[in-house]
Amino acid sequence: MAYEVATPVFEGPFDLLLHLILREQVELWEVDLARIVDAYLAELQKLDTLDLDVATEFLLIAATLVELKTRRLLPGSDDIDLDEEFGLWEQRDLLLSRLLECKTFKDASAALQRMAERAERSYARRAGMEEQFLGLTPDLLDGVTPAQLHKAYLKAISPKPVTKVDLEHVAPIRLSVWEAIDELADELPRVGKISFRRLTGQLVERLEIIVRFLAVLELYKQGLINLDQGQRFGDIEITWIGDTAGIAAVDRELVDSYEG
Amino acid sequence: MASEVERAIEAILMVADEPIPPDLLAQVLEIPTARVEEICAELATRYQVDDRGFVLARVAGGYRYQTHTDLAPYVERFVLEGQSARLSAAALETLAIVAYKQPVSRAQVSAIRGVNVDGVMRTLQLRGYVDEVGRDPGPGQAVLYGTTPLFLEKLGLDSLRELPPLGEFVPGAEVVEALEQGLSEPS
Amino acid sequence: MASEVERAIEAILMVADEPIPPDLLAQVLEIPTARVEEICAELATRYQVDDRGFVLARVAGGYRYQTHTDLAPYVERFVLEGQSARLSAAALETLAIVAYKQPVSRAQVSAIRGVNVDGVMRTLQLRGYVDEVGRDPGPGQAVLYGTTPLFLEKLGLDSLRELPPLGEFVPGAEVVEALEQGLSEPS
Repeated sequence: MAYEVATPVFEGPFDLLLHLILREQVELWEVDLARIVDAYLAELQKLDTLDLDVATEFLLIAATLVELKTRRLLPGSDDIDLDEEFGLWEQRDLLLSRLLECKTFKDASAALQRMAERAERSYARRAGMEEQFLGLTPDLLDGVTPAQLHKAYLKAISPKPVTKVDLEHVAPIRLSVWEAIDELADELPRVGKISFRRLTGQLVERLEIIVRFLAVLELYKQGLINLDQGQRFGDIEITWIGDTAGIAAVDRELVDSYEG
Repeated sequence: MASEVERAIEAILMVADEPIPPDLLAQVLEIPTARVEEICAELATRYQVDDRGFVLARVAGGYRYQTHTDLAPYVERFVLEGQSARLSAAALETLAIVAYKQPVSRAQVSAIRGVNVDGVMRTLQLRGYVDEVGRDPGPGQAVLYGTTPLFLEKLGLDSLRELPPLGEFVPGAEVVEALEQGLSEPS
Repeated sequence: MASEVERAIEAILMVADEPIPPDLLAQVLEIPTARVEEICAELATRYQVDDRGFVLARVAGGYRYQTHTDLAPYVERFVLEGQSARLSAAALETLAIVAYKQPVSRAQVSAIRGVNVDGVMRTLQLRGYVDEVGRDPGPGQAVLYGTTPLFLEKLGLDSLRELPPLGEFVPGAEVVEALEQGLSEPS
């Protein structure tokens, strides 16, 4: 049973993960992973300067989450190669240290908030100079020319820069995991059986494939499809075993709980 | 031990930037005006006895803190040495907006600059470069500001018509208005 | 009997509209900076002992008069527009990262928060709490950000050294354990 995320707005995946694990005290296994990965994808799309380090790390963490969850869901996942195991530990440690760092600053910000609240209760005197001394103050307009004033006006009324970066070339991935589920639940009952490779053959972006893969895992978890992998790293055979109503068969409650 | 109202009066007068009439203090503190005057007189005496560098003066129908006249030489030196002698970029932009758009309210200037301009406007007014010139006839009756003769004199201008004209590259009134609208909405 | 310099400091701070650094007071009064700091500390204590409604605070590297926090309810009734808008949780978290890790680039802040912070950083810069302080010498020359004196004023701090050490906020063992648990495989 997937953990239902019925929570308000989260600021990105770290926020969501911290909330789920620390507040709701659920384990990742119970978490509706699709939502978290979607949160990652959404953030990735929003990065307006394409910072490779940040983007790579986001992807790595999203991939770690997917892998952690896959291990739980895929059949025959108990025989695992040790190197892979170590790699996964490493990635999990990275995710853990990221979450700890994020939490540290969250708590620090709460302290800053308390300081600001206290400071706000004390109002500063800003009365400024008494009239009798004003005559002494150096003339502030000394050396200012009408041309400078004109320039300052043009600067003041010019629209404030609003950074908007064209992201078209980054091929934004618009599909969310739940949209992919809907799509598959519509398509699979009609084809009955298909390999994962064929299912994703048209897709170019790795992220899109990951999204499809997560959708397949959700359907598997809900008992709507069967997965069969002839050999490790081999293609995965997907067989629809739900009723033919297709999309209606998907747990609507889960879908409804998702508002990414 | 000072009383709560006495301390409240000190606090309010400390943040006020003009003389505060006793009625207003009485109203805020919910005590009779006569009591306010009594307390202010006591405070004034107290500062004098304690030999403070400031006094509580009754000026223009209200109370305010002022420097003690004895200390004028120090304050003068502070004014001469301490004040930065040039208008900040923020102040110059604010002044420019008032000059070109007068009569204009503080809220309108704020909207154009995208920041609160109360402090800057007060400085400009204290310096005598801008002044209140009327009130917006619309709801709210906002105070409208314009530039002063001193401003013209300092810039070496005879009249506002001598300000450099705004060229055609300046956004039209409707663009500026749309911009103001957009910026004035809380984000 | 208060000393002349003590009274002069009171008078100067009364006409100041921003925190006045001790160096400037020392220069105007022709006394050592250390003496200014001594006198200001004495004055602050004196106001406290006398139970005044105002305090002499040290904020953002200077001295200024402020109201006593106790009296906020009265002052609020009087100050109509003073309150600056509250910062959102997102803005505060971003501000905390800039405060502790400055100089820091937007990408670095993004990586820590796990979200894009471009919009929030722009807001913080517009409100004057952070500003560009330089550029990363490495490839890409990312703009680096730091906090401003206004940030210190907002928090009522004299300097960044007064921020509580970040170590105080590192999650305790139970949180680390809960997170490890949350991320671990079921056995």
